[in-house]
Amino acid sequence: MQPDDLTRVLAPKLGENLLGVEAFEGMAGRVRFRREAALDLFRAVRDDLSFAHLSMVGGIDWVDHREVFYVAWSDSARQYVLLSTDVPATDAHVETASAVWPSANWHERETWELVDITFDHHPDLRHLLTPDGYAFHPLLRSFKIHEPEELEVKTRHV
Amino acid sequence: MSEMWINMGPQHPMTHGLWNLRVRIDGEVVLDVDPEMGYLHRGIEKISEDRHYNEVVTLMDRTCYVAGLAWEHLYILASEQALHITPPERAQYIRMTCEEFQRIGSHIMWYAAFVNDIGLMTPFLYGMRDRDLVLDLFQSFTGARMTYEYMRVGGVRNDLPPTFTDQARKVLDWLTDRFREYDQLCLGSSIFHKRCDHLGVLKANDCIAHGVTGPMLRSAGVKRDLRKDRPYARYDAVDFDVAVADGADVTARYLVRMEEMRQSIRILRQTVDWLEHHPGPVMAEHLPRWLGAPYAPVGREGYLLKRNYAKGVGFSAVEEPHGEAQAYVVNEGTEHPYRVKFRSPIFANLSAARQYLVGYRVADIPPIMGSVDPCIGEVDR
Amino acid sequence: MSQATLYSVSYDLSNTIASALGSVLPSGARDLITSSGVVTGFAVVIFAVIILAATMLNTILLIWWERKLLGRFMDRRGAMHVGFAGLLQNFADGFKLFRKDTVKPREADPLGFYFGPTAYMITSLAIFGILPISSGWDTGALPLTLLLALAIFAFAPLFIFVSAWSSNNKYSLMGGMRSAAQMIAYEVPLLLAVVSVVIVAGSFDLNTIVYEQQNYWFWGPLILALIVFVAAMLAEMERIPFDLPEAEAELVEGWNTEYGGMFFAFFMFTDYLRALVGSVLVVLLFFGGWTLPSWVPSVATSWPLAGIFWFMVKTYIVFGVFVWIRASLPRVRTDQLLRVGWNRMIPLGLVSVFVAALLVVAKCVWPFGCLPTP
Amino acid sequence: MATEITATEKPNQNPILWVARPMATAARQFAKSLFRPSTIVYPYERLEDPEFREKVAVASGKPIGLGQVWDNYRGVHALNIATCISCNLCQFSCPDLCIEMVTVPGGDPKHPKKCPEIDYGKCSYCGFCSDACPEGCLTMTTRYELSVTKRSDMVYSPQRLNEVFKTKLPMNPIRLARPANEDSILLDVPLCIGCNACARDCPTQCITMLDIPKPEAKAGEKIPKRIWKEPVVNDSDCVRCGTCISVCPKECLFWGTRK
Repeated sequence: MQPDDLTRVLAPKLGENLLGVEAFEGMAGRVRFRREAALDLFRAVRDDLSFAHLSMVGGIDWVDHREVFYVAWSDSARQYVLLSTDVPATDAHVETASAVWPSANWHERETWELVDITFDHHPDLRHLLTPDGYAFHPLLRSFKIHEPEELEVKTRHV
Repeated sequence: MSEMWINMGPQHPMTHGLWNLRVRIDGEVVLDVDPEMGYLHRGIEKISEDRHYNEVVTLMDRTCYVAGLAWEHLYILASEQALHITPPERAQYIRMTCEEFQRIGSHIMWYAAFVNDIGLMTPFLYGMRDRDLVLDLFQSFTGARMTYEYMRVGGVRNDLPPTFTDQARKVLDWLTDRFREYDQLCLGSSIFHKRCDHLGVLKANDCIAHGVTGPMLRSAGVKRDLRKDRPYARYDAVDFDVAVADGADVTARYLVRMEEMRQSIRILRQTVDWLEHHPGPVMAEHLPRWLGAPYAPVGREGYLLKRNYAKGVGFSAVEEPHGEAQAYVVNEGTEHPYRVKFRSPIFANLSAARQYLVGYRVADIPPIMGSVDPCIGEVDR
Repeated sequence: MSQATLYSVSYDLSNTIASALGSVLPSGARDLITSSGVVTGFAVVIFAVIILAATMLNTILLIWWERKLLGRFMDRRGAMHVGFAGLLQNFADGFKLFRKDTVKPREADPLGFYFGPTAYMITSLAIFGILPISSGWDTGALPLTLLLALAIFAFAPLFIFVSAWSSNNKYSLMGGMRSAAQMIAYEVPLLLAVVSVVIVAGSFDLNTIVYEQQNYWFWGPLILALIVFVAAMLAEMERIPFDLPEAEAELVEGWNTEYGGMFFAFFMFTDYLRALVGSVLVVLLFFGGWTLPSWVPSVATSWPLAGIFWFMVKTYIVFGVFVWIRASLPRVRTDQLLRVGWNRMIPLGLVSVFVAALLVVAKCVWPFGCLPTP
Repeated sequence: MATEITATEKPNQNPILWVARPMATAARQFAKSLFRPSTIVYPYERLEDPEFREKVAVASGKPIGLGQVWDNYRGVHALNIATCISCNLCQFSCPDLCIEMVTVPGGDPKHPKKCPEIDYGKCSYCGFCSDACPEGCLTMTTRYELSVTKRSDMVYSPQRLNEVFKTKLPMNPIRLARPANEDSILLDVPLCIGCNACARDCPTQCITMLDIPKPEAKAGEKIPKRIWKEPVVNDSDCVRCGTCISVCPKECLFWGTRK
């Protein structure tokens, strides 16, 4: 399956919410979409493109915005596809995929607590890896494990 | 007895690690389960952001401590894609050899722990005895028994010692005999069948819906193996079969794992032959300078002039002993990865716990969870 | 007195001590000490102490034997550092447990928590006052020794349940329930197997049962009863494959989860004590007790205490088979265990009773021979 | 759709043989291990002892210990203080920050000699430090017994590491080749003031200060006030430790490709 095939199926369903399909080495392609169309895209990808198996949901903190990416696998095409959407850092939320793929449940819980991206209508958005009530989101770039001066090697021969 | 919640874990013989399975029971029947994770969360993804590309390898051994080399392979494949590096062919074969031996080691470890869960202590020690041989092999070329730190971006740290091929063949012969013994102890015993047949059934549709992969998925009759479907390294050049069973129960998972070990031996005989006859470099020639082969000139910020190397995103998926592991590495042109995200197969397999535990008995939980082969290090990362 | 018995030895010892003491004491006290009542009472105490010491030593030796055997079954060595071949390892372990504190959970019921393990051990120890280990080495000819031994043996679930209930732990509670269910379920087949032996031997007295085996041991014709008895004994002893009450994989440690220190040692010790009782009963009921087949040259049996020696050898071999079973079989599940107990073992036990009745009627069975004529 | 799995053992449905096969297997193993169990009586028998390895391998029939299992084991480090050049590369390459450079006697009073002190409480035995050591003076040995009663004993001073070196334990023989395309130290000429700091602190003495001609003052142009010397790095001797870069007061040295 090539990026063109993805575009052909997804473009009519999503319209302008599909921001583009790029080639990605080792995958069917990388689909960029607007978060408003998340559920439509998930359904289209699962039902029309037969990517029945959601493998991974993750988030990246790009400081000015955040990115949510999904990796899904199709048994018939024997390929992965990467779906990604950008959400603003101030209002980081996206529709949950767990209604479409139940496997998204824990991945989204993890993404929520580590990268601070809220998944709307998630059935069970609780802390998974960090303790309940943990106030930080460790995978944000603003969360430092070392202070920079600790990280630097001590100066020698002063 | 009325309904009650009991905590199986975080310190419980069944857990094989640190996690808590909260179980609601009525008498001995399981009504509901709620896995609680996070007791072993070490923030490996976060620490990786502060480390040099090669230094992340030391963390990979600690994600899954029984399948360290498979995780190193996973991370290295993603990093190489993100950094646009191609390793030499010999390095790829060495990595395959590592991964398959690691699969055998991990499955033996699983066998040992799983059979111990159903009350049979003997195979535990047989398994440990035989896994030691695999560890001896690893020690002979990586220098460590569990935390190998062997693979590097662009290849592997050092070449195999000259005696490796002979010794590997001896180990493979020994293991082939031992696997027969394992089967006699388990499949030959009707108590084993009484304990494991029709237990923890998770059908193919549920597996796919809940993201379950690996031996659990293959035991449900789905013939999916990334080594066949999406060959990485040089898995396209070796000949093997995918082990599939149709029971979808604990016995089927046992059968799949045992067969996988036999297939691993088949692969290993081919790769060992190849390695014997094809000497060559084990590191890529043209690496970004700061990766500087295993020898890293300067690893810390402050001494490295910021330079813009080609950015890239790497994604790799590896058929780890427990299932499909995936890594997503974002390279922003610095010496540290910008973001590393791992997908642990057991993470997904455990998230479906409710599907395969509810309705069975308390005494069935250890064999079922044992057949999932939880390795909490990689779930919590 | 032609043959030394345990009581005669105790009495002689008591008499010697009393006269030795009396020789240095003033006459009033001498009369008191050498009076027959005191000497007899003292003899009983010595008798009990000897039995207790022998039982404890044997149990500890039995643990050692299991550790070594299990080690070899598992391709390892077992205990080997403390003492010769690790013989003193269990003493070291016992000493360690003795020094450790027993932590009582705050909500636990102290009475049951401490009373349970203690009573469990004491009742099990009491069985050894009854079991004969060689001709003359017993408490004397009680007519119903076997029945009494089994009755005391059947006490255990009560105390297990008491300790499980009072430790206020869910796992303990489940272990206690399982233990009670399992022991009650296997009490019936156990007794059926015993009944078939009793039918053939015609007596509840263990001495008589052994005497009745002089022509052939009962395990041959009563193989069904032996199988039922061994299986039921495994369940009663809570050993793998029937160690569900302890099932460390799911119930942590079952009914002794909350115990530590000496009370845990009581439990562990008593488990092996019961294993010893089981092995001894198997030997007494099915393997001719302290006797050897008549074709064995008399050299093997003529020396003093040969009966005890052969009895112990048999006991340890029988226990070795239990260890062998433990080394090769996984644990079954509760419902399966109970199903096997009620659905398989009880019918088998009934069949074996029938077989025993036939045996009594037939008197002589090829190739075993005839029952001794009274 | 499924590949047939060839189960070597068919489920045993005969109730009489319920337990026979596993018991037979266990008995076979019992008979085997009566002569030579697979365990090793550790403090007395050691796998790193090659004679013992062969004895076990022959006695138990197991293919253990044959070949060079222990040759490149990564255990406690051995440090040869005499050849250490205080380049700090081990410290840089340590992912766990467990190496600290401490002063050892024997250096020049102005520039004390610094050798690694390793905190084994943090060390992960990854071997990056011994890989990075350009002189081969920090290696890893087969020693793996580290139990101590005090946490401070986990810290091995250079002298203590030197003691390990003197025991002549087998040491990791693997020397990694230096990459062909390493970076070099380059000089940003206009910034240099010729202060000699880099040449003074260079652990390998591969920097020489060469005289450069003092330019003639032109009209209206001020000659910068500096020493008229310039560092020249000998790339073949350079170990790429970056000491010169860190001590340069004007930040005029940097990594780069020499044209």
